[in-house]
Amino acid sequence: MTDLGNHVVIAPILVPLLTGTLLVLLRGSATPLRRTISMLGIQLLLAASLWLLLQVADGDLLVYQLGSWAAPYGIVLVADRLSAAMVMVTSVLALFAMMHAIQGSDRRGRQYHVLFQFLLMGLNGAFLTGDLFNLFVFFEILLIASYGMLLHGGGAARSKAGLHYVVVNLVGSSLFLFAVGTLYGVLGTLNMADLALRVAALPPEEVGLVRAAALLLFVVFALKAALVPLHLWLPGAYSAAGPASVALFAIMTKVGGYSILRVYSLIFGAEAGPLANLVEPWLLVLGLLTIVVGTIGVLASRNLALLVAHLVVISSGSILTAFGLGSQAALSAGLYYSFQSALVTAALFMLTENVARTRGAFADQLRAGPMLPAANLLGGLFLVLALAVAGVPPLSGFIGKVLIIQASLDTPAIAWIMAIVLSTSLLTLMALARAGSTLFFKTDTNAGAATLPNAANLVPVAAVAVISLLYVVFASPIYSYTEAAAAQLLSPADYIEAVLDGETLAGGETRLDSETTSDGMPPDSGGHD
Amino acid sequence: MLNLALAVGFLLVTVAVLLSLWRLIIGPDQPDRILALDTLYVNTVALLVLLDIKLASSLYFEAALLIALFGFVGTVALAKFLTRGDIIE
Amino acid sequence: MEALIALSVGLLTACGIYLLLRGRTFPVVLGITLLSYAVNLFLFVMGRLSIGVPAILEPNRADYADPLPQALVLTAIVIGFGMTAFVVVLALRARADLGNDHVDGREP
Amino acid sequence: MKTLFPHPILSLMLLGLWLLLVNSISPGQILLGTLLAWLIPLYTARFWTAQIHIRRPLLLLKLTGTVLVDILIANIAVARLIVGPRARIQPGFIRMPLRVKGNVSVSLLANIITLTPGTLSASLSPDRSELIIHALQGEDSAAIITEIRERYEQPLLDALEQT
Amino acid sequence: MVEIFVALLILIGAGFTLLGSFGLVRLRDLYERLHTPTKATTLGVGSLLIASAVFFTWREPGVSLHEVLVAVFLFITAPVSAHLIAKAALHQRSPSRSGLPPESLLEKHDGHGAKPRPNAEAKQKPSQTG
Amino acid sequence: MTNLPLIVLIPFIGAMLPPWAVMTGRPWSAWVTGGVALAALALTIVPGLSVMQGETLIWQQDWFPALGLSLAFRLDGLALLFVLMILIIGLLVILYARWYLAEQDPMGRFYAYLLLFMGSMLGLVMSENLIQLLMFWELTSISSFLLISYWRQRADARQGARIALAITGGGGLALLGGILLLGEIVGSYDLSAVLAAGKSIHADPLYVPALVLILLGVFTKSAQFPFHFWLPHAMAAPTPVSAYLHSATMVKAGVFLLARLFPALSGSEAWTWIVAPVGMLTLLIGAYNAFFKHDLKGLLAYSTISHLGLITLLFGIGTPLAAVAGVFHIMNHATFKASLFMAAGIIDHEAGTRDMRRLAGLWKFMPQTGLLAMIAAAAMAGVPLLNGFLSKEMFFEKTVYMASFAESFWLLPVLATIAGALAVAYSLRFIHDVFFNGTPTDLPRTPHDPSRWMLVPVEVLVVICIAVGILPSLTFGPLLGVAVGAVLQGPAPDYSLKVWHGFTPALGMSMLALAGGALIYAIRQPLFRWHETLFGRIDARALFEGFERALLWSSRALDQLIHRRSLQFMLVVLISAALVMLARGFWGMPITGSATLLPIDPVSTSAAICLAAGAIGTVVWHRQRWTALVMLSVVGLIIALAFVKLSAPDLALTQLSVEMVTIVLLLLALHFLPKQTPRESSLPRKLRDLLLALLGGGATGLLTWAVLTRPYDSISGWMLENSVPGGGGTNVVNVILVDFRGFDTLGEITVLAIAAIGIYMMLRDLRLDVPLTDDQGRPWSSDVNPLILATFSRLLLPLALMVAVFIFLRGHNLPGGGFIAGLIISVALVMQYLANGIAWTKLRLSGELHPLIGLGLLLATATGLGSWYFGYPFLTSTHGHLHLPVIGDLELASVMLFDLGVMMVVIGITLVILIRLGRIGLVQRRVAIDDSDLNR
Repeated sequence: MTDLGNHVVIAPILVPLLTGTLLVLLRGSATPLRRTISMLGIQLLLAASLWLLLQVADGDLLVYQLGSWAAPYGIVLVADRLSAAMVMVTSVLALFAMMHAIQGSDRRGRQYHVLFQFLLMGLNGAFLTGDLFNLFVFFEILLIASYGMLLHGGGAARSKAGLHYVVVNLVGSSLFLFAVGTLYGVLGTLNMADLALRVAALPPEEVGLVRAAALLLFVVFALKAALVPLHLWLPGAYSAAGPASVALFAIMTKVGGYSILRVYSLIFGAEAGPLANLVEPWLLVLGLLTIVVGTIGVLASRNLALLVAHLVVISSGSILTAFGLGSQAALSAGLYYSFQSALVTAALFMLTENVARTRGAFADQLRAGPMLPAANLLGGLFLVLALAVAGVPPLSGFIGKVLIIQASLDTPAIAWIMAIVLSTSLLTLMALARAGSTLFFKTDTNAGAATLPNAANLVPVAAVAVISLLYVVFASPIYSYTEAAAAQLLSPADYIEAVLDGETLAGGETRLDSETTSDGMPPDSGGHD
Repeated sequence: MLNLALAVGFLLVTVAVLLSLWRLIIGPDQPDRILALDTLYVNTVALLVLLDIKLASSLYFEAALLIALFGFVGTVALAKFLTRGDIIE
Repeated sequence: MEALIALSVGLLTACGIYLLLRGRTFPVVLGITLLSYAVNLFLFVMGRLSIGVPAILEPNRADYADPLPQALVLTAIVIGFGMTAFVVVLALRARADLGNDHVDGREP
Repeated sequence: MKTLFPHPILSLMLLGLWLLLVNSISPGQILLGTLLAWLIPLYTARFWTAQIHIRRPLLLLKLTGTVLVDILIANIAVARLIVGPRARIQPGFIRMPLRVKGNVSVSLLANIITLTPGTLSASLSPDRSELIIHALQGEDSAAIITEIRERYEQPLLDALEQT
Repeated sequence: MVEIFVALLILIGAGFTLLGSFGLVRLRDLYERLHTPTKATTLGVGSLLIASAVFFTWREPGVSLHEVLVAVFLFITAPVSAHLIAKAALHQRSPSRSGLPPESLLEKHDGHGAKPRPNAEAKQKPSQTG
Repeated sequence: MTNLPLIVLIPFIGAMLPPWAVMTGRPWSAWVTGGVALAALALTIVPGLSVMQGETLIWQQDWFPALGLSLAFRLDGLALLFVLMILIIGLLVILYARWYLAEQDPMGRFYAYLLLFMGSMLGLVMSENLIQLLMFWELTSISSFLLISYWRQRADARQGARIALAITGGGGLALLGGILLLGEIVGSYDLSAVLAAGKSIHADPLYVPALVLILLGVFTKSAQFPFHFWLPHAMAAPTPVSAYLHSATMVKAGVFLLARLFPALSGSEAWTWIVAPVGMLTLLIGAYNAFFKHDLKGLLAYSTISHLGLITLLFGIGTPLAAVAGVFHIMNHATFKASLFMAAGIIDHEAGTRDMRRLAGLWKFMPQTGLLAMIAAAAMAGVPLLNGFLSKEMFFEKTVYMASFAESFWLLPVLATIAGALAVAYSLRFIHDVFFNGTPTDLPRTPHDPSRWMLVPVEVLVVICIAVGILPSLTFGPLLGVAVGAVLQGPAPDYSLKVWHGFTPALGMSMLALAGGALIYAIRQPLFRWHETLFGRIDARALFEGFERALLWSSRALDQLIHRRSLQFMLVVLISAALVMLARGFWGMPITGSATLLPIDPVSTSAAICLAAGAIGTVVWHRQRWTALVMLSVVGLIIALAFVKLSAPDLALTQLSVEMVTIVLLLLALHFLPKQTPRESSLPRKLRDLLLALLGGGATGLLTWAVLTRPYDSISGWMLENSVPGGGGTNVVNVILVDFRGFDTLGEITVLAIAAIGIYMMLRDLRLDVPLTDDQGRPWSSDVNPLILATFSRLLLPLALMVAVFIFLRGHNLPGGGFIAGLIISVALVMQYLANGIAWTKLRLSGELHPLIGLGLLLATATGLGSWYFGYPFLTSTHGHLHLPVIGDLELASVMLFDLGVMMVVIGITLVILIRLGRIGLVQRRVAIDDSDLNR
């Protein structure tokens, strides 16, 4: 662990932190400088993420003991295949979002770059941490940064949506603390691996409490993941936020999904005795319901941003449905789906802004507007992304959906999953076709003239379109990665072993030592007066 | 001896706390409430001092100091709000 | 004592929730604050109750309160403060942008 | 010298304060305290706009003593008023023209009035010429004003203001 | 001996503290009530602090005087608090049994004040700050 | 062999060319497109020849084994048949479109779409892997969407395209489901495996669902009843597109699949009872409607539906011979229908209308077209010596054959004959109404025969019709043979392609149909009126639109119900969800545990009373906001006391400081908000909230109780043990904060920094009304900064700073630390602002506060990074004792620097937030008055 190369685990957190701090210090500096710094930070992050991904790709679990304190006493960062992949997706998304933002939308408010970097820090931290309370801290970092980014640009709609988003999430954070507190109060530890061990050896009279805490935690994660009925905050918030911000938000629901996956496979996974596979039945039902409700929203949307926001809800539902199935194939399918849907929805948000900008006063409203001089380009990109998101071949969403259905084939839920996934795909496709033909084909002769889109602005969108296609071409290697990641998730013993039996470090203690030392302490170390 | 005095002291201060609370609740005016709150703060300082003596530990001294400081700042802020509205201007 | 604490946590939560469900920003902020008090108290007592044994190491003492929840609560208080400050200012912003202080931006 | 040690008295007070706080007079703490007693006034110098010139320190000390004793008396008096029949309280507002002018002395006087028997400085007139005092037994306002003048204002005037 | 002294100080302190709060409840108008906490409570806490100082000086090696700090602090701030509360009460025209001093004594009404002009101006142009 | 993927790939790659070529000149895009199609055709020759020898060529490349998806192409008889149809008719269409498209139509885009479509069709018919097949299947839906909506400014084109996409795309999704089930049954998506597994498929319980789903795909694509209505609306496409899509390609994809999976799926009762009736119904309904359409293309569209019904029926019958007839009719229909569409296009192009009520007597103007159309229409009607006759004859034969099985099947030949008669009738109408039937009256243009080249494609097709009609076995015969072999996956049954079979019942039916058709056409006028009164108002498009509207309406209604933009609703849902989960977790479990409890003392009880009073007071007075705030601060105070009592001095200090800052913050905010809350909650609403609040409170209270009454064991014992040796401090809480869990603290100050930045952002150009009076209507006091306060506050500053330093330095060993120290400094400075005003204070405060945030964050992070230099992980601490003469033992720890960073951030943030907030009013007042008094 003394090898400096291992610092790569913390790099995805530190790089944005330092970049953000630098930007805070350079308050009032010129926009080009800020953009350059921000972009450099992201490129560095991308490099670090890639390095991290390569390091864990062969199945190694990297454990980074902060302050050299061994788990479960200190905080550890753990990089496994899943977290490295999430970090990677975040970095890629960040690159695109930043490419988009520096075309001008970052100037609509100040502090965009600072908030952006801190949001990245929060996201990566949430993906990497191996400590439940530290997860809370990173949740808060990413939330508060997202509050700021949501409000970036200002305006009444954003203020209102922001207020809802913030208050709902504040309550969510309170619930998180209630849950973490209960877990600590019963199990006496915060490290997730250690929690897993203690849950597995839970005396029966404590089961109720831990179950209550676990389910409460599920509410928190479900809120972040926008699982019905806790998704209500999302459409308003995402449609009100400027695309420069919301492009990065596309990954935020994934944090909820990630946390569900992490916590309920590691702590309440198959080996958790009476608490095994605690949330899977909920996930399956609610996930499917989420897809349905999201589709209703998609059909009912009157503007493109709202429509795309509901698409995010649908994709979240799809992912969680897959996670709810619980098998390796299903988890793998869910992950496969999740990575691409983050990119595609982000690109759709970016495209939405471009469309809105060219249409002038008509913005992204779904009604006939001025003739678009670049209808072919914009419409073409929209078509590709719409197909990808609706799950129509040959784009990435299709493979994702097929994988999810395939994973459900030998489960009793197959009929429901197939019916809902397929029919909502159709309805989504219809809604997108309507939206697309209204936006790009239908013209209102009285609507005045539209402006040409900025081509540079479309580069990230086009890049995602290409990636979506490549995602299909290279489906096999990607899937074998997600499959391996799923396998890793389903054998939490490796994770636990890696975290708790780490090498002895200077200043740190191995678990064995510490147990002998803590034996000297009375179990209830708090004295009574 | 000391313990008895402490017990009585706690009792008296506790009653004082409750009386201040009563004034805080019944008001009737806003300045009354500030006054009651201020007194409550000072009462808690008393409580902390007693606790310090009882536990024979001076670990709570800073808390008393801060309560005294913040009780004052709070009173100032609340009172200024009533007279000026804008407390930092 | 445990019962007293449990009652207090419950009461704070109840008051917090009731205020959270009001229609104006200021009571909602008050509700958030009350709720965070409840949470902090709750999280703190998860290390169990102990009187007169702060976790300051002293030579002749073996009993200490559980320091870990205290550290967690400290973090939670600070984060809660940041969040409260944010939401307060956001309430002002919303008032300026929406013209009233209703949480949904419209007078009912 | 002035810029390096803007407020020697303050510095001294701060050093004392530091030693009080740390409950120790080890050389290390004295050194640290001195350092702080030097640095903090340096930083806060600009907040101290009005220079206090203590002309007669002894008089000020005597005043402090008077006030402390009066505080004790004040409390016993107030105690009797509180516990006794409420009819004995005949409150009233008194306008007391001020002779002290400086910010510090006016403030000090106002505080002293509040701490001492039966009186409370309620407001300062906008032109700072009058203090409005609330007295628990305010029937004889002239007597109260005279007493305040003699016991507190005059020593303050002598100690702090040029006359 | 020291113990008795400390005990006595504790009793006096607690007694005065109670007295302050008792006055708060018993007295009839705000201006009267203002007197008790500023005096009784401050003194009460003061003697408790002295009790503490004595106690710790007695019990532990070295002199414990930092309690004095709190006491000094309270003695400085209590009158200021009372003054500000009284100001607020006068501003609000809280009723007094003995009648209130005229408002002209309390507020500045010449053109230099911050109050009247913006008031008048803003009333004429309500949209100014909208 | 390796040519197979190339055949598919070429059109896709070629699709990029036309938009480029069109820049060189419009015709170039056509030639390039034609070249692409020709290239693909050329590539087909070599493998085609081996297929004609009876071989099945398969090219396979692993792609995504986990999904069962491989890149696999197959060329067998059936595929070859379709490839040839797609490419040859495609070529003709390309040629035709070159003259058909108007000047203003963007030709490059047209050909690009066409090539995309062509490639998708080729991929579809050549797929060996079923999932790959499905991908191409959906691609045809999408590319046809683009083709149909080619004239995008036309509402009917957009609508038609969307209907087509919805139906065929939806069918594709059903097909996907079916294929996945099929794959599950067989264990492979390879066509070879699936075709070989016929028997086991039938035995599987999933067979019926799989069949139904696959047939849904087939029926939607092939426009079978009741999904047929998309097809007529797809006629809004340019005619070449119609000619291509509805003769040889798009709609044939459905029947192709029927043929492709014939060995795997057919032969069951379910198959027959679903496919045959649907085919029969479609046949009749299509033929019926075709007769009554006044639009030329509409007539052709419905006739297409009808013919597809016929083919479907043939496959539904399920015998090998019926399959032969089906395949044969696929070929024949493609030729005559393509030519008819092209002819209709020419008529439309030249005469300016397609309405048969306006067209008449065109024979005089365009005899060449007329002749060609007449032959093609005759083929469609099933006139002998033309190809249509042959396959229709085979069809009649099969119906008679079926009727011999069971009594009830007598209906089959009867219905077939009726359908035949209707086909004759509409064919007749097509010819007679357009070319004869008097003279044209009000045509938009004077028609004449089109340019030579536009007729060539039609001529080619008509020649084929005749050639096949006369010499079937020499023309289509060999191809049909291999195709049938591929369909049946075995030897073809004995069939004969002869024009003359003798006097068979089928011949009789043909004659009957011809005669009946003529009769129907003769009495067409009364029939039109009768149809008008009966079905005139039934419009599939209106139905679809109605469905779409209903969908939209209901989804909007549901959306309004679910996605209420109400915070209260969201919170009610969230809190209820949490309660449900808690209840679920607790259910049936003991609440109270076995730990020993602490006694209750009077001081704690009265503190609890204060807490309760404060909390309830906050609720009760929440309308009087200022009062509520005072009540809230009581709660904060009591919480701090509780921390003191329960051995947490650090927490108490923090709680107190934060509480103070929060109160100041709330006061600052309250200034700009209404001081009272209006009464606006209804009683039921209040009761609901109360219930929820009580439940929530009860739940957390119970949770607390449940945990507190249980004994536990935690990791903190280790922390107490290691605090001094490992962390170098006796204040374990502080050691945890800055060392053991320093990362949390770093995160925490980051949160603060972000909050400050966000707040800073929000406060920029924030304009708020500054209240000019207090809530009781009194003007504000003129005494901005009371003198006495100002004097003493200045005195407090150095004292507070001293205390802060004290608290900071001892933090590691005794209660205190950077955070609390920072807040004390902040409060002391805030006090200056409170007492002296912003302008006065700012003037005297050296340095900006804002950079403190960044610097503090940087310092904390850099301290953490410092350990990298020594080869330790982030935030590894070190500590040691420094022995200095005189001064004595000085303890230094790296975490002090970290804590200093924390302190700087805290100061920066608190002041930035509060002062910024305070300045709103200042800025506002500056707007109102320019008064130097503020700087006093």
